[in-house]
Amino acid sequence: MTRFLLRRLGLGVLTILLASVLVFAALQALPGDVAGQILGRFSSPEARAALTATLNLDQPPVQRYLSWLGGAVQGDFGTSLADGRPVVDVVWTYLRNSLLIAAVGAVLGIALAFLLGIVAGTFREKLPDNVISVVSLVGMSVPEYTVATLLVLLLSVSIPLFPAVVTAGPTASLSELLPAVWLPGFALAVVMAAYVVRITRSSVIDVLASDFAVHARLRGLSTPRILVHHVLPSAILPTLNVVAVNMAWLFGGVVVVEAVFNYPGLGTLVLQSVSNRDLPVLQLVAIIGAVAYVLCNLLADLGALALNPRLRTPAGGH
Amino acid sequence: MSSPLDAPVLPTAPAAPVRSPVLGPVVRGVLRSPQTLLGLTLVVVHVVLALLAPLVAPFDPVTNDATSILLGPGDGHLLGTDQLGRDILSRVLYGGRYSLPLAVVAAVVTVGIGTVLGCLAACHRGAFDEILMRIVDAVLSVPSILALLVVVSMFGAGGPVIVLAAVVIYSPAVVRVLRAAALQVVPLDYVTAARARGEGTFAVIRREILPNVVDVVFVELAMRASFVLLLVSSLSFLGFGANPPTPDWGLMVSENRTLLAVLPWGTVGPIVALATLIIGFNLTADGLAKIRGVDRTLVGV
Amino acid sequence: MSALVEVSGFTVTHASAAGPVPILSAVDLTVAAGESVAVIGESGSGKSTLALALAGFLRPGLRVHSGSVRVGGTDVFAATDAERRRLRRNRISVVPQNAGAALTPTLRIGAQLAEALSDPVRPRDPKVRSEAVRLLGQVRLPRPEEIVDRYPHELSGGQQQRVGIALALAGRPDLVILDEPTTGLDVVTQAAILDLLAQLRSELGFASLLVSHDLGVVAATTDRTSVLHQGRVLESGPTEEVLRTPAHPYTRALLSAIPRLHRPGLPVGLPGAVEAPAALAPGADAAPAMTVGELADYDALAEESRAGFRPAGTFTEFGATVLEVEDLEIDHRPRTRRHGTGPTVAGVSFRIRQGEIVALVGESGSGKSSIASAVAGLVPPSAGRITMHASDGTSEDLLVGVRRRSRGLRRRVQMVFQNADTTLNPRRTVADAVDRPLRLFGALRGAALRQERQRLLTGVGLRAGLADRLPGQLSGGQRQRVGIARALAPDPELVLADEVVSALDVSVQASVLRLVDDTRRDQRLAYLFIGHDLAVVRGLADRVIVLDKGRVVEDGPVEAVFGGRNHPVTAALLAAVLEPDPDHAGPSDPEAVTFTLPEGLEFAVIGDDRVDHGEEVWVEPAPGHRLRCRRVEARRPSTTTV
Amino acid sequence: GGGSEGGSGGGATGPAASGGVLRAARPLPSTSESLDPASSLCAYEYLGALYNRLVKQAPDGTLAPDLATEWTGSADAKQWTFTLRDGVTFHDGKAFTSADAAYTLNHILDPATDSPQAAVLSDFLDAAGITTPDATTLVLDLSQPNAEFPSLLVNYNCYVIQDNSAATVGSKGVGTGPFKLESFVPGGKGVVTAYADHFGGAPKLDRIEFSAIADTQARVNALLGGQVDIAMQTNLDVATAKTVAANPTTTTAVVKAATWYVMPMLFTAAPFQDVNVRKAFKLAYDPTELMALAVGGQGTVAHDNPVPPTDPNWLDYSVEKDPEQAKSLLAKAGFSGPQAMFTSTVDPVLSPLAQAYQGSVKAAGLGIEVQTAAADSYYTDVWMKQPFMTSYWYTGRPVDQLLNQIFRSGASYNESMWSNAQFDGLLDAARAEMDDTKRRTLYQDAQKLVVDEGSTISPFFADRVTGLSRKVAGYSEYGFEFDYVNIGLSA
Ligand SMILES: Nc1ncnc2c1ncn2[C@@H]1O[C@H](COP(=O)(O)OP(=O)(O)OP(=O)(O)O)[C@@H](O)[C@H]1O
Ligand SMILES: Nc1ncnc2c1ncn2[C@@H]1O[C@H](COP(=O)(O)OP(=O)(O)OP(=O)(O)O)[C@@H](O)[C@H]1O
Ligand SMILES: [Mg+2]
Ligand SMILES: [Mg+2]
Repeated sequence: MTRFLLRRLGLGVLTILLASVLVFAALQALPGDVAGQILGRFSSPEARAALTATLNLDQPPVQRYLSWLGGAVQGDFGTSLADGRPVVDVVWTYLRNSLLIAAVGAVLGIALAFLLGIVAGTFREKLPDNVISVVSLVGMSVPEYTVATLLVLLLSVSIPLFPAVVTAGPTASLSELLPAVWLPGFALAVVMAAYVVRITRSSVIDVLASDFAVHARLRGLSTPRILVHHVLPSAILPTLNVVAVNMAWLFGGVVVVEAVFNYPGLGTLVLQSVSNRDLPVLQLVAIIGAVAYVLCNLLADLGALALNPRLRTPAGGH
Repeated sequence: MSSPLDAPVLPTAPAAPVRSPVLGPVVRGVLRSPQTLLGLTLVVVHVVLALLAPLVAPFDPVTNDATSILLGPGDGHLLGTDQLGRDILSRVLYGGRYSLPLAVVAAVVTVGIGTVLGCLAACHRGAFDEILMRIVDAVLSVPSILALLVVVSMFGAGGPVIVLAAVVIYSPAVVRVLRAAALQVVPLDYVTAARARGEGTFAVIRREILPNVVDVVFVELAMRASFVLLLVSSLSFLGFGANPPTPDWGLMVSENRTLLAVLPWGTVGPIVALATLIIGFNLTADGLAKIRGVDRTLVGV
Repeated sequence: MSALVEVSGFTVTHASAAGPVPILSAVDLTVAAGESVAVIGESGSGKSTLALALAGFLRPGLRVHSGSVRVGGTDVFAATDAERRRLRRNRISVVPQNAGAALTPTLRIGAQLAEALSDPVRPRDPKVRSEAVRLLGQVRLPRPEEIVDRYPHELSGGQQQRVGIALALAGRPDLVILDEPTTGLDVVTQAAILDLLAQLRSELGFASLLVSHDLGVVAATTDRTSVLHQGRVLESGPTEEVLRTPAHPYTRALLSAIPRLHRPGLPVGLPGAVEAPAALAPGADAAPAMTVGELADYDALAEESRAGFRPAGTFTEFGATVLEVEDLEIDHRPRTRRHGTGPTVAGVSFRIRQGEIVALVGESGSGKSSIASAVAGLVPPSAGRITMHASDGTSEDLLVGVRRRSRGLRRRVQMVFQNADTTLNPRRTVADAVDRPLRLFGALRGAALRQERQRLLTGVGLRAGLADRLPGQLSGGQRQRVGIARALAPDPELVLADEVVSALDVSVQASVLRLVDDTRRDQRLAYLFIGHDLAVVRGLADRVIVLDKGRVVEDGPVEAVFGGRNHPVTAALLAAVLEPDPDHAGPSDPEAVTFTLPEGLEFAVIGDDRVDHGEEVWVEPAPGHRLRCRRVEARRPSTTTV
Repeated sequence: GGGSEGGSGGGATGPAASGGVLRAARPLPSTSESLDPASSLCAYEYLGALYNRLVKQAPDGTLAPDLATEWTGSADAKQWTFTLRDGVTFHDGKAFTSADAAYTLNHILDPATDSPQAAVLSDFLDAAGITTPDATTLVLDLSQPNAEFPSLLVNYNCYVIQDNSAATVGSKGVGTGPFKLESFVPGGKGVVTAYADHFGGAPKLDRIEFSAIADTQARVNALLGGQVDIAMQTNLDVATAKTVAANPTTTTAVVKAATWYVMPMLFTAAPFQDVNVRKAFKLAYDPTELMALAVGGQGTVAHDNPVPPTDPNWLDYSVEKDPEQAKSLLAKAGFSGPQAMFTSTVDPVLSPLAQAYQGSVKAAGLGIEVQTAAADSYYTDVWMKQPFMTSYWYTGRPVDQLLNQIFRSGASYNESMWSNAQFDGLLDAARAEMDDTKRRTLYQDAQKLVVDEGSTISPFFADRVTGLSRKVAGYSEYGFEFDYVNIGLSA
């Protein structure tokens, strides 16, 4: 088991390293002039040239990658090209914000998805299943900003329960942010749950049809007992990986939802930094995304270990 | 009854003539499952509308009309008009002409690449598999919005770029899914038999593995096509989508989203079109996959 | 006293486009308290459906059409959910066919027992736990205190089955339903489980309903037997009577299709079900009984079975050696991690002549398939030689992988696989499966191809009309025959047949075996035949090689190996065979032809560590019959149990 | 001077009660923004609250005193003398003197500042030309005559900062304006509070809280949701304006001709080197239709003249649109199209504008292919590189700066790269001319040249529809002027 975890960690590090190379190479290929982006439309060509030189952007890419990597392993990710602050500080601000809505989205989304998926799977092809299936199908068929915009119109303009947007900016204090994390969180939860519901549902159906579920019933156990103790652990297993991928997505892919709510999360930072060609920031965001991906998958593996005793001890008789 | 060996068991129903062993069950299965039928109908309606748009649309979708700006539904404009005085219904009807082929092409290319690589990895465990999976993992671990923005910033907007973006973002996941599905098939005896005959890898993939993972391929095609449709609309939202005045649904939604409170049809129309097409894709694929024997909605990664 | 179980006029159907299709048809069945009743029949005859119905359970899609099932006076299908639950907890229990799949993998054994022992469930109650330990002890599990804390996958198949039995006994049931409780197990474990069940029944006095298609098991353990065919009970009566003097022609045909150890040879098979049964006529309560014509057909079948029996040993015209295997060694472990246990297979040598069938037998995991795979070029051997001899005297090396073999060589060696379900690609028609090798090796196209395909399919006894079917539309026996046709298509010289009939119903396996026999007679094909059913091997093969943990422990002509004193490994395999014939309950007498082991030798047993003690020698009691022995150094008593 | 007329609507213009907090949403230009007025990334909405200029623009487009009470030019238009207001104090209590004014100009001219306005001023002024005879007098000696020189100081880069404050002004924002800075986070929230000692009287409001919201729709949602009271620098499109006006808590106000929309044709690139093609592109479209489609008719038709009609120097001249003539001109030039036209989401009107143009010129047989370019590289990769595109400017530039900066040969923002010696000569002559009437004639001749031969299509000036809460009173905005003193909340 430790061997397994160590192997997974090793592969994770490899993945992150590879991802950093990929991202670095891709960012090199971006057109446009970093200095021009930073200094804006009304800057002079001389100022742009000077900035290019100060930023060491005239060195060959391999050398720049290596020096970046050298710094990165020591925790130094450079300074933001756009505002000159250490990249770590810049990214941390946005990461903190992202973590807030990701947490809300993940907790709500997963809870919702599992609950609905189990209900749908248990009442297969009955009314609750049909309703849930239709809703989840619609949920995954409408663009995410539609969901977000509807939430704003409903819960903030029509019934002013939540603030429509974040007015406080990236460095807002926690107390300023907290009222604003709910709507984006709901939107993410809805988008994420739509997929996971479907997978949970078919997994529950599979497990319910398995020999052991049938035999649990034949032993005269009560339905709640069968669902909770016999079916649930096995039914959740195959959904873990999907949940992991979705959680990783919450860390970087939510730019549209963030835009609707003016939420200063990593997606917004990515959008800004791509437009600023702020490569050190993007590089760190990519690393964070990769780490999140690796961690979420590791977490899913750990979840699988916890749920599935077969993974904990190698199979075999005695 | 000639020999007891091949005598049909008694009593027996008159053997139905088996014409096409593949199409027969599919058609029958579709007719029997209301969901699949609904899904297929949705897709067919969309395809037909896209083909016949010039005939059924009441107005030209790209002609501006300064005299009928932002009309509500009625007066010949069933769903009203947009800011440039164009008929929203006509634009919705034409919308499939842009999105549908794009989604299909992007999905086919993405799933095609993913399928070939996934099957290859399943057949050649070892170094090839390891390296491929590491690359796949690495690409998957890059936040997709970053990958997307890089592709779009590099190549601009438009159809081919969307296909490229879809390939970059989605094919690694498809590789994983197909590899997992193919791994279920590879150890089976008929694959061993083919290998024992000395068949080449591609022949084995094409003849033995592919037919048994088509359900997965269907589901993936539908899912990736849906993703592409949503991607196009998200891209339009971010300003990287179709070029105006193309009557693209995503573009329409983003053009008209400020209208949502006053003239909802400008946004609701294309969203309904988009959603019904996606629902159609998914129901059809789920249904076909089920008819092909396995209910593997499970294989989404 | 009224019967414990009363099934009367019980019809179960599933819906189809044509109307309800009967799965069970007007079944009548009684089980008295303490009685042991068997339900036998071919696969798909409705045995499991009937058995589970006694516990008030129908698989999804099935419904009760008419009739009733009463257990202790309660109509199980009219009962409320709560009543049914109570019934299942206290009166009826089911021992699953495959306990490995029927135990919840995520719960410890103790927790699953606690659920059956306490209501509400108190898994941590020491009283419940000690009761669980007692139950596990009762089913003869060693160290039950440890086993309660294990997960199902941490037990062997036999142990899992015992846990399944313990779970079934927890509620002190009046009736235990045993749905093929031993089918998934190897012969030796199977015998042990059956023994245990018999003992428990005499200890606890519960009634049992045993579902099985293995007539040997039925003969050994039950009082009364009902024969099920297409959901109908054809006859019921005391087991001995039914098996000895079957009244119904179908039962007669079924019984004569089973190969027996004491009467070596190949019986004629039954056709096996393919077509879906017809829907019920409107208003009918059950499918119509067999017509006189149908009865006559089965009569003819039973008659043919008796007349068509093909005794073993009637073919002896073997040709030149085709395959020669010398000192074969196969190691599945990665090259870098080859310490500890030895290779999977080592020191295996044998040869096969034209027209000869050489059988490989041995416990599961003894390396039988590995050897076949090495010959086929799918697994690289780590040492030894495999040579293919041609009739013109030339020979070719088979050590290289299949990709590097010449097309001609690939043509000459063909494989047939164990599992009828996976042997054919479910998405390709029968014609596709047979055409592929014809195109590849015979370069046939168009009409010539169709003609050759036709010839092959008829050759293996398949109607022409089947060519366009998908494997799913064929019965298991038909699929296996397509598999054989595919192997025969390139006109091979050697066929590797790995457990080709193990997954088939006894009734259809006979016809597949005859097909194998036909081809070696007519085409002089050489077979490497892997099997674990010794009755089959005895009836079909010419020579037998007994493997233990990858080493040959005995080999020789069938009569010699089955007829004389054996190596203990062979003896254990033989001892586990149950005969359906009440007159020949045990294996053939081991002392019939005796020979004495020379002084200073004992049978060599391959230790678990696979390290051999003492010098090994082969003892040859008769020409061509070898037994693995070793010199006794110290005064070690010779081992006779495994 | 130049500028545009103030205008407003709704109930936002009544007198405000004193006190209260105004919550203002503003667009997010960049997270690297700064409070240094001279910077190219200055946080525009703060400037008018924190600082004053020497001169500002009156609603009629003429110059009005701000920190300078009077200004006079020499007869050769080469020396300008400014008399400064006495008794003005900065937020930190220091008195405002001519040294601060001189420092401000030097700071702008300093290449290290990289101020966009440096390019404009440095043609006339260098450090040596800036002298301060006494604490209330600033004398500027120009290197070449410019009769309109004071109007160049109206620009928002020219807000006056404290002597020697270049290093700190970006974050501290110390000025003489009606509000002083309490906090400021680039790209985030900022707060200014009333400065009671403001020379023009204390503002009505106690404080203004600024928040930066990048997405236009999000800004509007914040307004509709009651999170902010005004969406600054946000032009509501027709639909949104309707939504905002219909909401019981919000209303709209109009700033006339706030934005000049323009389609530059690259003078140096095919096919626009040919004057016939340029003329044809201008003759082919219907400006009224474009205005109706792109901004719902909310604006003023421009007839290809970049100077707004509200400017005192405006020339009332237009060429009748004629698609037929356009067609024959195109045929004469051998142009068959189609022509790619770039647009982007940097401004919501650009794309409708391009589509409206595309639709309008179909009648002249002119084919246009609209292409959307990424917003983030629009002004680096497309602007002044692609032959045909859409662009926009805020109005409020004095006519001299407008024509010199955007139309003079080789000028840095000459986005069409148009080059015309006669035009340049007219501008030079105007600058040397101290007689207002004659000077106006010269500027008007220059405008006529732009209309006839220029390389830009200017269909209309769009009004800015601003969304605000019904609570807001005393709102007034025009050109680059925003009245921070009188804006407040209604009683
Ligand atoms: N849910 C169902 N829907 C339709 N048909 C079913 C269903 N379950 C079982 N059957 C059919 O009912 C018949 C009897 O099945 P059953 O499992 O009782 O047979 P069996 O005698 O136990 O066979 P085996 O020996 O293979 O276990 C088979 O033909 C099977 O295909
Ligand atoms: N490809 C492989 N890699 C690693 N180990 C293998 C491989 N194939 C077989 N083995 C191991 O080698 C041993 C022999 O397997 P093999 O399949 O040859 O046995 P068998 O006699 O055919 O058993 P069965 O009767 O169950 O089919 C087993 O322990 C098996 O786990
Ligand atoms: Mg069964
Ligand atoms: Mg095997």
